Formats: sequence, structure tokens, C-alpha cells
Amino acid sequence: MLEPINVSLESLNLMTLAPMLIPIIGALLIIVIDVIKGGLDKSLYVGLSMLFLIMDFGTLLDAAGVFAQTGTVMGVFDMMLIDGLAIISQFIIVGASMLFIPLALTHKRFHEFSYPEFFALFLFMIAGFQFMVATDNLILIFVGLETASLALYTLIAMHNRDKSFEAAVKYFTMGALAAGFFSFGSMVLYALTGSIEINQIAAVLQANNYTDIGYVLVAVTFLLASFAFKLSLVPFHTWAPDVYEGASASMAGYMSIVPKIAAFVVTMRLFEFLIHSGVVWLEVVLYVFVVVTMTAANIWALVQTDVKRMLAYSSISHAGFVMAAILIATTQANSALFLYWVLFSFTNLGAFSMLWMSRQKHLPDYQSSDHSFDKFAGMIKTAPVAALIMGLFMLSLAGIPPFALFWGKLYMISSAVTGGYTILALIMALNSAIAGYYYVKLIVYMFMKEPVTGNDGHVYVTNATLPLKSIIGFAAIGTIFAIVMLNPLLEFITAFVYNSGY
Amino acid sequence: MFEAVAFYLFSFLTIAMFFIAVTTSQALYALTALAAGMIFISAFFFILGADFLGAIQIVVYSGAVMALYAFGMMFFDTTRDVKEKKGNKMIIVGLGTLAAILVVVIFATPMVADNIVAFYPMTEGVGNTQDVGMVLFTKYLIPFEVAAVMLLVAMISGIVLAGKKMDLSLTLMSDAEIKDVKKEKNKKVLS
Amino acid sequence: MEMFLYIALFAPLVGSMFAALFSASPKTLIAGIVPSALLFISFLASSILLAYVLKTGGSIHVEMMTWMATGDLYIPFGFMVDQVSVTMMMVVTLVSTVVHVYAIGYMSHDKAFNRFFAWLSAFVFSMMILVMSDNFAGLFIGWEGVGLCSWGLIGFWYHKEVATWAANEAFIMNRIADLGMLIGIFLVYWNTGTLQYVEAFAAMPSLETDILTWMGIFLFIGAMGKSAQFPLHTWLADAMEGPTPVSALIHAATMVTAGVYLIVRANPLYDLIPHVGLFIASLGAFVALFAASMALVNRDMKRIIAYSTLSQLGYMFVAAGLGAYWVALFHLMAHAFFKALLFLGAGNVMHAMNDELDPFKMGGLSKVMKGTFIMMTIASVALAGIFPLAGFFSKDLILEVGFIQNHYIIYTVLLFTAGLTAFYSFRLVALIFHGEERYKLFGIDPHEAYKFMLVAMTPLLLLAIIAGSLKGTYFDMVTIVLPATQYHVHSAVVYWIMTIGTQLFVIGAIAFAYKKYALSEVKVPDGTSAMENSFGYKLLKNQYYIPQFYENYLVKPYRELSLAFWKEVDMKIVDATVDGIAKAIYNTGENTRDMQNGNLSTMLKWMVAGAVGLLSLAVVFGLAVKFSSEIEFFLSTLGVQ
Amino acid sequence: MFDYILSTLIFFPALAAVFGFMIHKDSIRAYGVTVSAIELALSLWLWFIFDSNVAGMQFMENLPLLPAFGINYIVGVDGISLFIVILASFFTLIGIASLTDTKKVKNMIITLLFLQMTMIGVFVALDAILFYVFWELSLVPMLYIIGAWGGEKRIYASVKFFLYTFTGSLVMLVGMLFMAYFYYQATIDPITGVGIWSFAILDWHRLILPETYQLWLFGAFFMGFAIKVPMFPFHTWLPYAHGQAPTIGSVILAAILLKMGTYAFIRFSLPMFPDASVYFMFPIAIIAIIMIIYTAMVAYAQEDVKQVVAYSSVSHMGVIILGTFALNVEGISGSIFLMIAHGVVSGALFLLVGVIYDRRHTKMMSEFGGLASVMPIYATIFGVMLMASVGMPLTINFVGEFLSLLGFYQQSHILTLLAGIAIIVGAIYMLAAYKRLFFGEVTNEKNKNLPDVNKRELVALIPLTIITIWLGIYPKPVLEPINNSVEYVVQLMHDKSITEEAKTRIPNLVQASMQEVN
Amino acid sequence: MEIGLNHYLVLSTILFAIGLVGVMRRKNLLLLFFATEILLNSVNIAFAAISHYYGDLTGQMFAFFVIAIAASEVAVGLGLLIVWHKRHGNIDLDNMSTMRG
Repeated sequence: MLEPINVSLESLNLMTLAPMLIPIIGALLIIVIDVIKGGLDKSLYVGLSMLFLIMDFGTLLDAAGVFAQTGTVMGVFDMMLIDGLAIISQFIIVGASMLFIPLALTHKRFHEFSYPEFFALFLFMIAGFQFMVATDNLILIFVGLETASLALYTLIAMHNRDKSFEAAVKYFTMGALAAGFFSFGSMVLYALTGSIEINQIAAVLQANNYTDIGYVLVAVTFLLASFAFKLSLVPFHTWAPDVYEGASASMAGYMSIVPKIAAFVVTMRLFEFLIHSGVVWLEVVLYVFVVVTMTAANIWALVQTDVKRMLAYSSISHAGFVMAAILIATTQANSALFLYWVLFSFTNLGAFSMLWMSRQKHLPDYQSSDHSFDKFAGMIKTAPVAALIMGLFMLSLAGIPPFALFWGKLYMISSAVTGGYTILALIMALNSAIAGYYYVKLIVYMFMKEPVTGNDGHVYVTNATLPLKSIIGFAAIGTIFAIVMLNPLLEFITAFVYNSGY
Repeated sequence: MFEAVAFYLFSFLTIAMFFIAVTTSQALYALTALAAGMIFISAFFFILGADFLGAIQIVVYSGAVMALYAFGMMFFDTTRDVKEKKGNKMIIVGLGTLAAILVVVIFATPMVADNIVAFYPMTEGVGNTQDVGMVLFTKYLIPFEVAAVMLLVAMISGIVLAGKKMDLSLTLMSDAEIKDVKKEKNKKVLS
Repeated sequence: MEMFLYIALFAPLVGSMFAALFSASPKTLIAGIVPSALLFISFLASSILLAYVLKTGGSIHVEMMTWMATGDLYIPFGFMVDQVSVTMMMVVTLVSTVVHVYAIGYMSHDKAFNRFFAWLSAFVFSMMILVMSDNFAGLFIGWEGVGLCSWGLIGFWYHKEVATWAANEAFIMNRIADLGMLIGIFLVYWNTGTLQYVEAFAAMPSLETDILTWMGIFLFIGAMGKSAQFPLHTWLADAMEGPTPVSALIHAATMVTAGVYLIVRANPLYDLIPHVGLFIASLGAFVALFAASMALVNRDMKRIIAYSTLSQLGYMFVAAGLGAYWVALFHLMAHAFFKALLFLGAGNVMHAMNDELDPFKMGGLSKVMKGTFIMMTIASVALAGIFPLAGFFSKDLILEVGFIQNHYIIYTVLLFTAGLTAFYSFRLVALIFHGEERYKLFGIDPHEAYKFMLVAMTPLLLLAIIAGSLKGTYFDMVTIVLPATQYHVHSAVVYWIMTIGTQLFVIGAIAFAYKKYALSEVKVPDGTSAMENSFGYKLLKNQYYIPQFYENYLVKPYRELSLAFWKEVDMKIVDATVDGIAKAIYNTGENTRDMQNGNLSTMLKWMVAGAVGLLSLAVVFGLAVKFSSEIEFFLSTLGVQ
Repeated sequence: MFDYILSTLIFFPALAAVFGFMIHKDSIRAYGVTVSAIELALSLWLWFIFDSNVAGMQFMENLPLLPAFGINYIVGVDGISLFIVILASFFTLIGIASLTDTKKVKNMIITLLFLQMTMIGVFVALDAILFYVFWELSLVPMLYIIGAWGGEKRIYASVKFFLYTFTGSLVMLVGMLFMAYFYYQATIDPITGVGIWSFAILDWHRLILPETYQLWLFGAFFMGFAIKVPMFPFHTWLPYAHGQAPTIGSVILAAILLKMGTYAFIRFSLPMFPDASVYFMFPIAIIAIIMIIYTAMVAYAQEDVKQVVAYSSVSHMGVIILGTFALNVEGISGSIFLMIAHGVVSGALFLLVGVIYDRRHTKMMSEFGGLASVMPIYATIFGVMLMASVGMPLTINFVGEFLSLLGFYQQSHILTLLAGIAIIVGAIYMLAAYKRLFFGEVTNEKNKNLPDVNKRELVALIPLTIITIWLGIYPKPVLEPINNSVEYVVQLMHDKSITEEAKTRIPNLVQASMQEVN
Repeated sequence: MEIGLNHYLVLSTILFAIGLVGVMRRKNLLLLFFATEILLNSVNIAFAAISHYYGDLTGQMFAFFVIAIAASEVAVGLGLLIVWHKRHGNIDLDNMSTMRG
């Protein structure tokens, strides 16, 4: 017979749920407000979302404090796992979201922001990602992932033009396939170990001494395939350029950061123990993934004619670069991953925001796409400040010191060096050099070419409003003065990662 | 013996149904075959003693999902023959069979699985549904709630995407056009 | 005394800078007079120093300031006036004062009058540094400085293509030799630890002969360039494109003798390595003959004199090489006087003949240019070595040196060359001053040069005549620092036979030249005569085809190789490789971007393909692990570890 | 103020550049001249308060940047860097003062001021990463200068310049990270098991590495430095960059930016990897000789006078490299001096080429001829610089060239003889170019009435001429501090070298002076 | 003949492969979505089987959530298809390649 369940409320550690609950409550509230009184301006919802995100951030600070004191906290039937990784990644998720949401306040009107549902879905998505990173249960990971993904597909489609639907459908379909891979991989792991909790899986495999290596590899294959899709590793990357192009620029920037950090955290949880257990295959495969993704994406980025697409490929390449951390799997590498991602989010969001600010509704004759390189020709003459800032982001992405991303690169390559991956370190360095070309290409267009006739520079600020400018300014300042905040950041990240056992 | 017969029978049926579902050029056949396949899968669930799952399978898939698809099919008018362009069949079949063979090769070998402990063992003498309920509302409470959120998201998404407001695209309209539309239409439509 | 040293050294520099101030403005007489006056002051100062040295027998040594000091290397601007350098100083200041004064007249119609004096005085300054320096580095400053000024002065008429070409040739050829010099200096430094003459020479006896040999060879290579020894001789003849005072000063009296000076200065070194000395002497003898032979047929007045200079330099090297340093220095001094005189005379003739240089087009000029005629004749007599003029004392001494040291081949060669010298010198004199007045055919109206130019030349004339009488004093003075070997043929009979024989031989050669060119009918050669078509004549006329050889086998290949390096290697290999890598990367992108063809079906196929690919790897690996023992066994049977 | 003079030197121009955005474009030139004049005054003051007798670093500043990873803001100056710093500020002033490009002059001046910050930063940085920061950052203003004001193929040239050097420096960065890692491992405390991360160059100098490590690291650093120098066969970006860059760009590129590479050899490669330096001495010397002869020949074949000067730079850099790898005091001091000398002379030559380019908008030598009679002053200054360039004694170049070759002679006689060909081939192309430009009759109508150098150009050229001759005659004030610091470096190298060969190749100064005492 | 876990796993794999073939071969989006349903369903069989053989409920839980996810996906997927169809009148994915390269 079943025993009645007696669970003390305290043992549930409900506080662990707080960071996820806040956006969910916020989303529901927004829907309720819309139901009660429709037709309210988007600025209200932006403000509300921002408020909830700030509250979320506050609870995260609290959680960070708790973690610093007591270490990893499990909660709600050990379903929630609040460790350093979860906290840092949630900081990045929420922080990046806070940078993203004011971008809705554009000068021109775009379709998605006319929906209160947009903001609700956005908050749900954040909650989904938060669940995904704050657990080691494959079911919750899966459900969180799907919640976030479904919301994301919709958010992309809500931009409401042909390209965005195309993007959403492509993303959705491939996402469904990836979901199939994920469930199949989980199934094999379950078959092997009888568990779907990562630490238990690890323990069981360890105890079995990886006897069923074939099974393990099948599981890893499918899980890797599904996360490679999320992380846009070649050849699972094919969605990324199209989706980035179809989505609004701000959304593209957001997509290049937040879903990926969530996926990275899960990947780290999943593969860390496998790598440490010396599964040579995985090491080889990840090595190949890292190198191919970095290199191929860079090479494709070289030939792009649209800035946004170029940035999409560059994001893929950066993902490959960061994937190296998973391969190297030392504390330094894992810290480098987060450090890199924090700095990357500043820079990349900034760059995409610049594109967003210059987004027109209708293409003039001289432009072949929304953000073709021609559009930026001679920008220094017509919009010098914007050109300088855009150039700054490009330099940072290229890894020119002392701008933000350089420090990430530095630390990442250093971790490769320390981890004994000499050749990898060199490949990473050389890839940065290849990448230099396409970033510089935009700089060349902006600073060294003459403007196209009919381009009076207004186009670069067509969407500019104070919030947009503030966000870009914030990103720019973060990019330039990254070095100032670097030391506390690195110490914080290292401590959290180390104390989480990674 | 019964189990073996049932397994092979339903295996054959599901494989056949799903095979039809992915190969037929008649959308209606595909839909029907898919629905049948889903039903046959629920049979496996019953065989394996997962009664709750079996029920859910029939309700959700054969009921809700199939209904949605049927609706969709009518909406999209795909009852006519679907032309599948001649692609490179070799790749598709090749990849498919290769995948199957590879995994089958591995799965054909029995697992060692020494240290498997049932973390949430089935309780003897308790109905499957009850059993499932116990676990679902303790350990899997959070995923369950998140799943609820997910369904909410799906619902909102469906409503938003299929809704009338998507017919006009503010993204593609200039400010002047938006103003005009605003005057004509109900304010609630466009906030 | 130090003050006089500085005056002697820097007066030319002040003069040069004074003239340089006016270099951009139109001709001012003062720009010529002031440097000349300053040079005269320098000459006076040098004379005082000479007197001092003569009187005390000591030397003056000053260190002005540090130039370079790093590590163990210490190079000061140090100057030394000893018996050798004061001799050179006297020669340099005297000849250059004369030439300066002469040039005021000679260049009076030139637009760039002021610039000329700037360069000329700068040259004198460099030469003074060269001779006065107390270390090799300072010597090198002067060495390069005279090269620079020579470049500027040869190419003085820069609008003339040949002049600039000759200037560059001179500079570059000198640079080739300078490299040898530089290496020699390095050798000295790294083996003796210093570049000061005194210390370096003091350290040399303790060094290995091999090292000393190399040192001697490399320093001599430096000397070969400046003194235009074979095979670096071609520039000297071409350098005659410069104004004639330049030829007189630089390419006869001073700069070209720097090489001899170097050998004399380095006498402690060359004393230690007599085999190198013998080589130097042999080369000198060869050059003496070689250059004289080219002078025989040449039809360019200045070039003939240049070849004679070359020939005389050969003599000097013979002396220096055989260890008779004081003899070499003496011939250097005597030669400077009469050769400068000869050149200046040639300058007068050129002026008179509107820059015509072909002596065949002159003739009979003795009537219009009496002064010049006398001077050039006396200079030629001195050059030929006729008693009692300067050349007799210095040149015949060299012959004796060769004879006494039993180098009979050298002696024979030099003797023969002495005959040739006499012949071509008087061939020139005869063609210019005697015979018919062929210049009239060319409508030229010659006139004598300014008086003051002739007056300016008289000191040289005087010295060309009496220099021989200074021999005794000179010997006493320089042998304080130079080996004081006396070269006397021990048997009086042999001595007299030799001396008189030589004189007769030389006079015979002169007579032959007069007979052929002054007394008989001389026509302007038109390339038809049998002699002109003979092989020997052509060989000599074309300077043994050496310039052509250089042009065809060094200059042209260098130019072509340079072009090939640029167009083929640099652009097509080195740069193309770099660009090729970049292009290859870019093209890879261009060719593979179709992977992203925008079709969802393809994307899905890529995904599945990726997964299946991973799976295959997994199976391969899984099987490998599973059957690892079998695989190992299999491999071991194959002999693979 | 004394304590922070280096930071002031670095950041004053940057700050001024930021303020420059607010200045009206008509007044920007005056602003630029003022700022760079102040900067020059500051750097001269630095020289004034610099203690020549001290061999080590002076005016050190240390500020934590990323202490968790051992990255600090450490700056300091010694005899090796002092004069390059002064040269950098000097040339910025000269550059701005002589600026004739009126197009977008404000952007140009602001860019130049930023560039100045990076240049000075490179030479005073004593932290590898700080060094790297300035090193890379210097590419950006240069990219802009070439790309925005350059000639026809400016974009190709600028991007090539950027990517080529960027690639090399990234390899160097990997090397730096390795070096830091080795330092970390060497300092691991046996009890705690934790080492010290440090990128401080002075810390690295103390680290003694096994020879194999040294060889690899030397290679990695070499990539970065060699491309920057540029050494054969990595030199092909240079002709393009020079050929396309505006005058000011070429001047600064040749005078300062190229020196970063050779400076870095002395600052990093030699003291950090003495054994590897000895090991690679001959290969590098051979490369240097190829640079000297080969590029001189290529220079001879050029038709564009600016390319002649550009290739001549490569040739001269070969001599600098040779002097550096002489590994003795004479050679290294000479190479440092030659860096300054080449900076002055090639900078001046580029300025001179700019003069005729401004007048005729062509640099092809075939377009000119006989300029000596049209522009006598110009021809004279050009002649002085030409003679300096071919290494005439009593000009600044000779001192450096002489010492460099002298130094290397101790290591190899034959190679020095080959390298010495520099003085021949150098004369060949330079004189040929001079002849084509200045000698002969004026054949081109357009050249008949070219104005001679004007006052503004003279303001730039006269000081350079004076320096060229002054330091040629009296190099002591510069050579002495250099010598002291170099002696320190050489002794350090000797002390920390481990192989037998290195011990013999690198002189032991202490022993030498001991012998003298005895 | 005893039916073991491996049988179910093999069946699941075969079905999964069929699903993959469908995903790759279908050009009609609606039918393509069918194939993704097959993928998820095939996994469900395996989960249930493992759950059965191990006597552990977790597998059933996973299958349960997979069903939920599948259902949600259908909703969103159909929503997207509807919008697309409204605009273009077809749901053929070959018409869906405006973005490429």
C-alpha cells in the first residue's frame, strides 16, 4: 500500500524556486492585465517586465549569497539544483534579458511589441531557461528547454514578416528533431543506468566502469547532437544564420546569448564527468566539433554580404570557441566559459542593438538586405558616433585588446594552454585571425568607403530612442571598460564554478 | 508466449503504420496510418503495464493531436496528393538505415547494467495510475508544473499565431499606415 | 700646438660651411675666396705643426671628445700629428689651397660656383680627418667622407648623365672596398680590443699570423678601392667627368693616395705579414703596367692623366708592399705635386679648348698657352722621372727597392712601365702643344687661362722641381715612425748602370713619343688606320674590355636579378603565397556556402547526417574498445607495436 | 608627478584625443600640435630626470588590473625604451605639424593622438598583456590611417597590414600564455600546490626555462615579432602599407611601428630565452642577411620612390635584427641605436617623398628627373638623408650600423661579411633612386616650376636633419643609457643561460671586468 | 521465446529510424510534423519498456512528459503553419528558402 506522504515544507527549500517563479508570476500578471484592460501601451509591459527581471536578479543575488555561505542547495524533492553554475548562468540569462527588453521601445513600430503576449512569452521563456540550468534532472531540463524553445519560436514568428515565419518554421522543425534526439539519448542513458539524474548517471556509470561503452556512446551521440543543435555547432548549425536573419536584430542578438548559455550549462553538466572519466571518443569528437565549428563558421562568415548574417556566423564561431571549454574541462576552462559569455553578451548584444537601431521597414534600392554591408558604407561621415560604437563592437568581437572580448579570449586560450591543448590553443588563435577579416570588413565599409548616394545617415538611427541609446551606451561602456570589472568578475566566477565542483 | 505474440504483432503493425505514414503520398492515408500507429503504441504500454501512459497516449495522441492534425489538414487543403519532389533518395534511405543498423547493432547486445537501482520503484499491488500519481506529485511536481506552463505557452502561441492580428503586419507598415489602420479598427486590436 | 691642430683640421670645415650657406644663391666670389683663405690658414697651421714635429721629433696627440662608447668599445674623436700624418697634411693643404685658388678662376663661369667650394672644402676636411685620426674608426670617417665628397664632385654637373653615372660608380665601387675595410676594422677590434692605432699595433705582434694576414688583406681591400687598384680601378677613369680641379685634387693628389697612406700607417701590421706585402707589391706592379698600357692609346686627355695616376699608385703600392714605407710616402708626396700640376694644366687646356678633351684635336697650343705649356712639360718630365726633378728621386727609388729586395720581375715590370710612362706623357704633351694647330679645324679659339690661376700653380711647379732635394730632411723626419731602411745598391757600378740606364731608357721613350706625335704629320684618327683596327689597340682602347665585362656580367645581371626578385620572387612567390592562403580560405567559404542552401530539408539532412556520423564513430570506437585485445593481437601479428 | 610620468605620457594623448572631438575642425591642427608638443616636452623631461647610470627600470608604476590572473598595469622605462618613447612623441609632433592632408583632418589628428598612446604604451609596458594590449591596439589607428587616407589600393593594403600582423601577434599571445603557465608551474608552492600567475616581464626575465621550452616559445614570439619587423619572408605587407599609406602614415609606420618588433626581440626574446636565442642565432642571421641583400635588390628594381624607401626599411631592419642577435653589448646597443637612427632617417625620407607627392600626386620616379635644379634645398635635405640612409659616418645611421655589424662579427665572420654587403647594395639603390629623381635635365614640363620646400615642411625636416647629424657626431647622450641597460640585459642572459654554447656565445661582463681589475 | 528489453529497444530504434527517414524525406510541413511525432513516440515505447523491466517509474514519467511536449509542439507548429499558409497558400518547404548562403 502507499504510505501517506509527509514532507516538511522546510526540506523542500522552496526558496530555490523563487528566481523562476518571479518571471512566471510576471507573465501571468501581464496576461491578466491585458485581459482586464486591453490596448495598453507597450512601454507599460516593458516596464513591468523590467521590474520583474530586476526582482529576479535580486533573488539571484540572494541565492548567490546563500551559495557562497552554504554551497550547493538542492530543493523540492532534489529536483532543483542551485549550484554555482546555475547561479552564474541565471545571472547571465536575466542580465542579458534586462539588456534586451528595453530594445522593444523602438521609434518605429514593430509587430511583436504590440502584443502583451510577447512580454508574457518572453518571461515564460526566461523561466524555462532558468529551470533548464537549475537542475540535473533530464526531464526538467527537457521540459524547461521546450518551454523556452516554444516561446522563442513564437517570439521569432511574431515579428510578422515572411522571413520571420520562415525562420520560425525552420527553427521549430529542427528543434523538434533535436527534441527527438534528446529524448532518445536520455532513453539510452536511462536504459543504462536506470536514472535520469545526471549525478546518479555519473555515479552508476562510474560504478560499472563504463562497461557498456557502446551504449554510452550512443547516448552521448544523441545528446550531443541535440545540444549541438542548440549551440549551433557545425553541422547542426544550419538553422542559425537563417533564424538570425529572419528574427528581428534584437532578438537575434538575444538568441546568440541566452539559449546558448543555458545549453552550455547543461552540456557542461552532462559531459564534464564523461570527459574526466577518460572517454577518448568524446574528447576526439568534441575536439573535432570545436575546430570545425570555429573554422567553418569563420570561413562562411567571410563570404557574407549581410552584416546580420555575418554576425550570425560569427556567433556560431564564438560558440565553437567557447565549446573548447567543455572539451578542456578544467576549472579554469569552465570559468573562462562564463567569463567569455558575460563579455560576449555585452558586445554581441551591443552589436545587434546597433543593427536594430538602424532597422528600416522598407529597403531602399541600394540595399539587397536589411543590413547589407553597403548600408554601412561611409558611416563615419554621416553618423560618426554610431560608426565609432559599431567599430568598437567589431573590434571587441575580433578580440582586439583592451576591449571586452579580448579578455575572454585570453582566458580561454590560457585555459587551453594550461589544459595541455597546445594545438587547440593555436587553432583558436589563428581562427581569431581569420575572424579578424570579416569584422574589419565592416570597419572598412564604415570608415573607409564613401557613402552610397541617398544615404544621409538618418538610416542608422531610424529606430533610436533614449532606451535604445542607453542600452547601446551601456554595452559600449561595458565593452571598453571591461578590464575594470574583470577582476571581481573572474574571482566571483572562479569561486562559484570551483565550489560547484566543476 | 502471449507477450511474444503480442509484441511481434504490434511491432509489425506499428512499423507498418509508421512506414506508411512517412512514405505514402496521400496525406489522408498518412494521417490515418499515424493515428493507427499511435493506438498500437498504446498497446505496448498496456502490455508493459503502464496503463496510465496507455490511456494518456490514446487520449492525447489519438484524440487531441490527431484532431488538431485533421483540422490542420482540412485547413491547408492537403487532402489532395502531396507531391514529394524527387530528391536524392539515396541519402535519405542511406542515412536512415545506417542509423537503424548502427543502433540495432549496439542494442542487440545485452546490457550489463549491474548497478541499476530503481529510484522510484513500482509499488506492488498498487494500480499504475495511483503509483504514477504518487511520483508525479512529489518528485516530479516541478516538471509537472513547468509542463503546465509549457502548455500555457503553447496555447498562447497558438492563439497569437493563428489570431487575426497577425494578418496585418505592423512590421511592414509605415507609421502613417498604422495610424490609418488604428482609426478604422477597434483600438483593442492594435495597442 | 693643439690649437694649430684644430685650426688645421677645422678651417676647411668652416670654409665649406661658409660656402654652403651660399649654395642656394647665385654665384658670389666670396664663397670662393673665403674657403681658399681658410685653407691657406690650414696650410699655415699645418706648416707650423710640421715645424714643430721637425724640431721636436715628437708628435701631438689630442682627444677631442668621445664618439662611440659601448661595451668594451671606445672610440674617441682623437687626432694625432706625427711625422707621417704631418707629411700628408702638408700635401693635402698645399695642393688643395692651390686647387682652390685655381678653381676660383676655373669655375668662375659656373652657376653652381658656391656649391663647388662647399663640396671642395668639405673634401679637404674629410681628407684631414682621414690623415689626422688616431684610430681606425676616425680613419673610416674620413675614408667615407672623401668618398661622399668625391661623389658630389664627380657628379657636380648633375645634369650630365655620364657625370652622375660616374659619380655613382665611384661611390659604389668604393663602397665595395669599404666593406673590406670595415671587416678589417672589425678584425682589429675583436682581436686587439681597441681601434686606437698605437694600442692596436702594440697588441698585434702577439697575435696569430693567420689573423694578421686576414687583417692585412681586408684593410688592403679597403685601400684598393680608394686607390683604384685592379680590379676596382674603372671608376677612376670615369671620375674624370668631374670638374678638372676636382680631378687634380681628389683623383690625383689626395684621395686616391689614401690607400697608400693606410698601408703606410699600418706598417707595423704589414711588417708582420711580408707575404701579404709581396702580394700588394705584385698587384701594384701589375697595376702600374696595366694602367700605363691603357694610357698609351687613350684619346682623352684627362683619362690619360688618370691612368698615369693609377700607374703611379701602383708604384707606391710596390714600395709600400715591399716594406719601403717611407719611399712610398715620398713618391706619394712628389707625385701629388706634379700630378696636380699636370691636371691643372690640363684644365687650362680644356678651358682654352672649350672643354674639348681629345688631344688629337689640339696641337700647337704652345704658342697660345706658353705658361701652361711650360708647366705641363715640367710636370711630365717629373712624372717621367728625369733627373733632377721630383719623379727621379721618388720613382727610381722604388725601382731600386724592388731590385735590392731581389724581386726582379717587379723591377723589370716597373722599369718597362717607366718607359711607357715617359712615352704616353710626352705623347700627350706633343699632341697638345706641338705640331699643327688642328684645333682650327674645329673652329676653336684657344686662350691662356687667368694669370692668377697660373700664379696659383707655381707652388706646385716649384715643388715638382725641387721636391727631390727635400728627400734627406724628409727621410730623417719620417723614419722616426717608419722603418728606416736605406735602399742603396751596394755596388756602385750596378747603381750607376741602373740609374743611367733607366734615364736613357726613359729619354728614349720621350724621344720616340716626340718623333711620332710632334714632328710627323698627325691626323685626327677616324678609326680606319691599321693600327686602330689591330687587336692590341682595341684591347687597350676598350680598357681590356673590363668596363664592358662589368656592365654585362655584373651590372646588368644585378639589375635583371633585382627585377626578377621583385616581380617573380617577391610578388609571385612570397606575396602570392600569403595572398594565396587568404584566397584559399575565402574560396573555401565561397564554395561551401551552398551547404546552407536555405532548404529546410537539406538542413534536416545535415542534422541527421551529423548524428549518424557521430554514431558511426561511436560504433567504430565501441567495437574497437570491445575487441581491443583482439585488435592488439592482430596488430602484433602484423608486427605493429 | 615624477612617479606617474609614464602614465601621463601614455594617457595624456588619449585624453587629448577624446577632447579633440569637441574642437572645431578649423582649429584642430593647432590643438594637435599643442598636444603633441606638450607630449614631446614631457618625454624630453623624462629624459632629463632619467638617471643614465641606472641600468634597470625607472619610474615604475604598478597597478593591479586582473591580479587573479597575474595581469597588472606595470610600466617602466630603461635605456632601451627611453629613446624610442621620445622618438614616438617626436614623430607625432613632426607628423601633425607637417600634415598637409586637409581631408577629414580632425579624424586624422584624433587618430594620430590615439596612435601615440599605443606607441608609447608598447614601449613602456612591463607586463606582457599590457604590452600586447598596446601592441594590438596600435593596429587599429594605423588601419584607419592607411585605409581612409591612402592611395588606390588602400583598403587592400590596410586590411593586409592588419590581418598579417594580427595573425602573427595571436601566435605570440599563445606564446605569452604558455610563458605565464610555465611561470605558474615554476612557482608552485609545494605545500599549497598553488602557483603564481604573472605576466610581468621582469618576473619572466628571472625564470629559467629548459631549452626545448625556450625553443618553442621563442618560435611563438618570433611569429609575432617577425611579422611586425617585418622579417623575410613575412615582409610583403610592408610595401603595400607604405605604398598606399598617406605620408604621415608611412612616417609613423616606418619610424615607430616597425621598431616594436625589434624592440620586443630585445625586451622579450633575448632575456627570456637566451639559449634559444643562441640556438636560433644563425638561422635568424641568415634571414637577416636575406632581408638585407634581397630586399635591397628588390628596392633597386622599384619604380615608385616610396617603395624604394619602404624596401630599404626592410633592408635596414635586417641590420637591426643582426645586431640584436649579436648577443653582445656592442651589437645590441648598436641595434637599439640603429632603431632610433632608422626611425629618424626613414621617417625623414618618407616625409621627403611626401613633399613631392603633395606637389605632383605621383611617386613614380620616371615622372621626375632633374629636380636638383628646381628644388635645391629639397635636394640637399634629401641628399643628407640619403647619405644617412646608406650609413655615411657622422650621420646617425652609421653609429648603429657600425656597432651592429661590429657586434655580430664576434659571432660569425662570414655572415658579417655577407651582411656588410648592406653598405654596398644600400648605396646602389639609394643612389640610383637619387639619380633618377634629382639628376639629369628636367624633362617633364610639370616639374619645371615646382616650388621648393615650404616653411611647414622645413619645420619638420630641419629638426630631423639636425638630429641626424648631431647624433651621428655625438651619440653619447643616447648611447650611454642604452649601453648601461644593455649590459644589464647581456649579463642577465649570460647568467641564466644553461647550455654550454650559450655560456660561451654570450659574453660574461662581470668576468671581463674582473679580469681587467686583475 | 522471452521478450527482453533489447527487443523493445530495437523496435524503438527501428521506429526512430523510420521517423528520421520521414523527417528527411517529407517536403510537406504537415507531414513532416507527423514524422517528428513518430520520433517521440518511438522513444516512449522504449521508456515504458525500460520502466517495466527495471520496475522503476521514472521511465513512465519521462514518457508522460514527452507526450506533453509533443502535444505542445503540435499546437505551436500548427500555429506557425497556419500563419505561413495564410500568407503563401502552401506549406511546401521547398518554397521556403528566401534566406540562404
